[in-house]
Amino acid sequence: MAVETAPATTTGTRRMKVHVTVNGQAHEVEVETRTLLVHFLRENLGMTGTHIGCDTTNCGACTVLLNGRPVKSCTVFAVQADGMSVATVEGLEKDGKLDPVQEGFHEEHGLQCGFCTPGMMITAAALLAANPDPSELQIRQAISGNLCRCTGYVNIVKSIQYAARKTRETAGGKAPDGG
Amino acid sequence: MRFEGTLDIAAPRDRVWSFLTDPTQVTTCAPDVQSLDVSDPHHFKVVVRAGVGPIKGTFSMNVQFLELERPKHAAVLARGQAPGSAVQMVSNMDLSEFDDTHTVMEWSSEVTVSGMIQQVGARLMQGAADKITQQLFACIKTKLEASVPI
Amino acid sequence: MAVEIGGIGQSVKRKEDARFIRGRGNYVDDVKLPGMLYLDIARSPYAHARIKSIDTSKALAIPGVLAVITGKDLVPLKLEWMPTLMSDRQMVLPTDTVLYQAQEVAAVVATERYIAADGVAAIEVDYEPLPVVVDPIKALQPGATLVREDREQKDNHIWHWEVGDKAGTDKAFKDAEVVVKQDIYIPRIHVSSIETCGMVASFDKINGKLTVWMTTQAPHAIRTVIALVAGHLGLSEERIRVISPDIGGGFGGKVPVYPGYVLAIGASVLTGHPVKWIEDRSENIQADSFARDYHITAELAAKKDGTMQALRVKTVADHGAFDAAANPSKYPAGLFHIITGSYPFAKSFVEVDGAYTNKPPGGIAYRCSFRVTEAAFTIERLVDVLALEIKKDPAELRMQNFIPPTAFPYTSSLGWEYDSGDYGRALKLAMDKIGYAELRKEQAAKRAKGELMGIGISSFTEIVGAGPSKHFDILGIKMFDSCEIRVHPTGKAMVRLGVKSQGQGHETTFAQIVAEELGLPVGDIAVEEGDTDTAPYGLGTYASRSTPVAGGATAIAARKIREKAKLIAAHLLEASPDDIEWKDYKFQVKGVPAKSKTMQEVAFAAYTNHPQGMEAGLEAVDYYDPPNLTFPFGSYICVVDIDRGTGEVKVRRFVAVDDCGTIINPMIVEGQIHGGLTMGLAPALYEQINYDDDGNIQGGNFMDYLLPTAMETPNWETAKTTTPSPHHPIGAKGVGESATVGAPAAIANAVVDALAHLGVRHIDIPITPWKVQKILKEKGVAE
Amino acid sequence: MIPASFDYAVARDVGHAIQLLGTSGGEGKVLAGGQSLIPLMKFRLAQPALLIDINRVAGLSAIKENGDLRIGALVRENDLEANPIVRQRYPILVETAAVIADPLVRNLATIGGNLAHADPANDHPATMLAVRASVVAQGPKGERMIPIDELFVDTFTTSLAPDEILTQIRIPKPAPRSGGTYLKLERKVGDFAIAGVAVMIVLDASGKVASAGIGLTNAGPTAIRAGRAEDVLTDQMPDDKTIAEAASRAAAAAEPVSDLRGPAAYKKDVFRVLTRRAIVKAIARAKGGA
Repeated sequence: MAVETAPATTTGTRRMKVHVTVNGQAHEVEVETRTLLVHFLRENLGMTGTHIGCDTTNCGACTVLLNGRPVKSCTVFAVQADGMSVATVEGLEKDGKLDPVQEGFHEEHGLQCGFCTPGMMITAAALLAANPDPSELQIRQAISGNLCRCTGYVNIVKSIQYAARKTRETAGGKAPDGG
Repeated sequence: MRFEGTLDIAAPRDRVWSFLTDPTQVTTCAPDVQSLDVSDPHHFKVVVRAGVGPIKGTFSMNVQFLELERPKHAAVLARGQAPGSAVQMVSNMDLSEFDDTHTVMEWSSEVTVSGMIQQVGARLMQGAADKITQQLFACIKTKLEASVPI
Repeated sequence: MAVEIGGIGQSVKRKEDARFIRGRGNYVDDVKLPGMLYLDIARSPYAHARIKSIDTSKALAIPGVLAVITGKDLVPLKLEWMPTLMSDRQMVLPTDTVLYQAQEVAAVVATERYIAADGVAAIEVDYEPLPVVVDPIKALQPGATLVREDREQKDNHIWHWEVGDKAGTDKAFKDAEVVVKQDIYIPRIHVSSIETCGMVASFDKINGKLTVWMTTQAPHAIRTVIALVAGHLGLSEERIRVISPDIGGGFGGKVPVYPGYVLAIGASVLTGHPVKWIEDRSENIQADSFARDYHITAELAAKKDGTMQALRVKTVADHGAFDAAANPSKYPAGLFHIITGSYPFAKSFVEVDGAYTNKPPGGIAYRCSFRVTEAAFTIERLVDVLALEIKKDPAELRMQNFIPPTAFPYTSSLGWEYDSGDYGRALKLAMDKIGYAELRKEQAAKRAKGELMGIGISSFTEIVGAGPSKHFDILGIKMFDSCEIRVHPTGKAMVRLGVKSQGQGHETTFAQIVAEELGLPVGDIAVEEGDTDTAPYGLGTYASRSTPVAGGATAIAARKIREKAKLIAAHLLEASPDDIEWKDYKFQVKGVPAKSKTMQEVAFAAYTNHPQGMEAGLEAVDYYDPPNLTFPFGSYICVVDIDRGTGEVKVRRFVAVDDCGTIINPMIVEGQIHGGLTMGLAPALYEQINYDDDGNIQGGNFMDYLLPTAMETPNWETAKTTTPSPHHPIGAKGVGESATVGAPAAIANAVVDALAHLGVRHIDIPITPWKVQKILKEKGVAE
Repeated sequence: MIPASFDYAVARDVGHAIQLLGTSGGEGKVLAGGQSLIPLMKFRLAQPALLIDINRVAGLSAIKENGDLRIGALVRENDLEANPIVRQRYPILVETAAVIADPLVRNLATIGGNLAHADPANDHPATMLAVRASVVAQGPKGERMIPIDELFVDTFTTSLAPDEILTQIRIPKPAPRSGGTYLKLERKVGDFAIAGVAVMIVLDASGKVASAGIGLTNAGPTAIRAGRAEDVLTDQMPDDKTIAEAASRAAAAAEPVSDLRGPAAYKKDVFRVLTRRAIVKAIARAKGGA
């Protein structure tokens, strides 16, 4: 069949300049409107910490914060993020200091191959920002949109519990703010 | 997937026969025809858009008359593809004269869908294929019963 | 002292984490080269069809599409077929007929990823569908649709393989007091590592050198395969560099050679540009190597008191359209003959017939050493069937029959020599930890109230660590593995290996082995893998062979260094080498602890002050050919509750006691077991790839192929016993796959146990709610 | 998986969106949460010519209680679940939102999209049938109310005109002595329902059922109302036998198809089991229990 290149309409646009703040830094890039946010981050901005693990919005490897909320960046068009802030794994470490979530994943062996880890950590960081003292069930529910094939999740839960403890202990532990 | 039905068409059998076996006429009942290319009386290629709700595909269909027993029986094979998907439809139509102005058409269609659409849309396919098939034959009836061919 | 060193037995935190937690891992899709093009693949919607024509004109008309490659284009290059690891051949692209759904049909090369995808959508293929055979049992019947017209043999039978004493086994069955028999189907599943497969191929036309970054668990073997496939085009092995960067999970799925790899290399050679090919998840599930798909009939003969005597197993193995399992050459059914498990069968006989069907090729890739899960599941299920038959507690029946610890090394009736084991100890620990006796009481009380709970045991024995090379090869390449250690003048070491980590933590554990052997702090030891230009030749990481084989190579290479270092130490200490001993991670003059040299001091001397006549430097390489395989084992106990209304199975508790011999890093071992258990839970309750009669895949993406999330996964409880391997340099056995091998039977046994009082003997996995509910209905106990 | 090219327009307000829809010749598609649409576009099963992004339209994201409960179409599922009013008085909505897809998807997925997509596997339709909601549709000629029973025409097909947009959902305020719940059986988090049942029960002072609402997910081409099951309960003392009878009627109304989530006969029976459990739970809530 023919490539379904829809006829150009007079009301829309095929390319668009998007302004997105990623980890606090402003970017302005012209993209095709069909560009997925995850490709925008990886290909246009060269930030390859955010991964792609599926094509059906199931695995969560591509999780980023969009205006502070964890979303699957494979299921958002970059143009939708115009004017918004995005936070990715590359922004977790601040001023050379690891985020408690990063520390927790290392201390509690919450990662093996590391492929799901960025998305998993972003989800965890958002959870702790909203709920500094989650129960095990709340942690499991929160990460149920992120698939991991290596760890069996037990140590991921422990990693997030570690980060929660650490955040509570550290006065003024700053939550990720998406920018 | 097999679908079938019986239509009572208020039109003489010869007229029904010529409609069904004329690519230019019968394809007017296919959903959203983009192009038609008749290579010979028994073969034609038609590009249609079909689907359900936002799921819509452009199918490039090669159609072939397998059996033609004028004016009683016709069998048609339509086979085509959309990206990553393939669809095949074998239809049988049997016409009997009810009277000079009415024809009874018994039809059946065996539809096979393979590939992406089958994988991703399996839970929706039965309904969609049924609907598209029903619409096709309902349209044939409507057009034939119109006083002037539409 | 030991704390500083970080040697064997310590939970050293992983060195590789530093980059992964910062998003700085370097996976193949992260590789970006100047001028890089993108390749995408058009695939067949049909499971079996003749290709009448391929129209590429519309694709080529898209700006940015540079080329479309079809099978016909590969013919002049003699690249349309490639060898499989099982001495079969596989189409790179079809010239005539497609043999399974999602088979590669054409490749589009474009300037951008999105344009390549547009090109794929624009390719028009005119297919004539052919009859399809998806059931291997039907495929073996006379008159079945022929899958492989290209073969001389005009049926779907690939091979027959058998092992054991057929006549003796038949006689034992004839004379037996009790015989149980069970048909077991272990369905097709898929590893689905979260990273899919992919490659960046970069051919430098000037010097004729090909560099590829690819998701391979076996970079050296792949380099050899590339040279064998494309050597006639000038790609000779010394001009091929395979780099396996960080890998997002492998589990066996990244061992085989897929057509996409060949196409990416071909496209780079043709265009002179780097070419990237990255699979989508759907492509990964639908076309890459699957696992299992074994149709098994198993029989066990025993005395009335439960003493097991003989085992007889007949299997039909579905290998899809090409026999592309990555098995050792001599073992077309892998190590399936570990099926005698933890029990001393006097007689046994196993036969397997391989069949072609219109399904994708593959056969072993799911965190399992060559068909060991199929074997462990079958025997552990069968033991429970026997327990039900003779009305004996399944734990007691196992205890009664285990090969006793005194019997090791034990030679099984199917020819394996088990290295070491203490099966009773592991089961007892598991029973104590879970509170077995209490659970049985609870179960009885619940049954009286009509509630359904079950307790399932699996006391599996694994077989891992292939070689030894006299029995094991892949494509003729012997299954040894390698390690090279270079100790630099300042006492820091570089360790290079022929294996390749995909999450197992090699950068940490192999450094720990070297730390232990050389007394250097683990932080001073860099481990590098996956670059064929720098690492010594090895067969790679799969089948839990890294620790048993490359771990042996590492220990021995380190010991070679220590031998030389000892001579240097003697020189520095002005003593005879015979008077030097290695103690507390130092060379000491025997009986004079004050006179000692550290490895750092020796290393410096190796470059600055080595004895006259000795070569400078402190390096060693070892190619380790293990004398035998290793036999990790464990006992798992699972408790399930069943919803009488919906048939849902809920895993309430799961205790895993593993014994993998000497443990290098307990933290990493526990992590491996957690992950393995989840990949055991998955096929037991959730995952399956099925095909309809037209050969349409069912479960071809993550919407339909159900990987467990944190919500389905229980909080695994682990414990260990330690029975070192007597033949391994550090006594280690390997553990990466044990849990995946052992867990499914424990879960299935628990579900059957919950329903056993209703007369249930077996349920095929995955145990879906509707399978359970159907039984509940039939037995009249459904809500 | 890469979507086909499309034209993209950001709607300034509802009127603008309607105008864009009207001029797109049936090839325009509204983008709200996108969590169903974008995956379809990635597979190229959906290839709209024009994508009309309504995410920046103000005034569609509010939740207000004003006689009835008014939920803006753009309310994200996680916001619905977390809303204090909803948590306090509409547990059935909380339970529905909490089992849609997964938590990340729910951060973008909208309640309006869930209804307008008209996927029989979506969860809100059954709940809206149970609570007898209405939706507000806005088109070139203004607003109209569509009772929920008239919204779902077929799979992926609603009674919204091609140039109408669903802007708000209205749910009657819970009567005294009322309780509702949504029960969903899924194989794992994120999977479509094997079966889902929403039940809303109002009791009279004597403990009889004054009214009942029962909606079923994945029970046919659209979400369906189990009307005969409702009838069985209405004006009756909800004893075990009556509840069992209602559950059987609900199962009889369900016409699920056999697929990877189970054979049709199994699913029908699960509708019976879940309906019974949901009625029991809803009644307990109506009586003031949890």
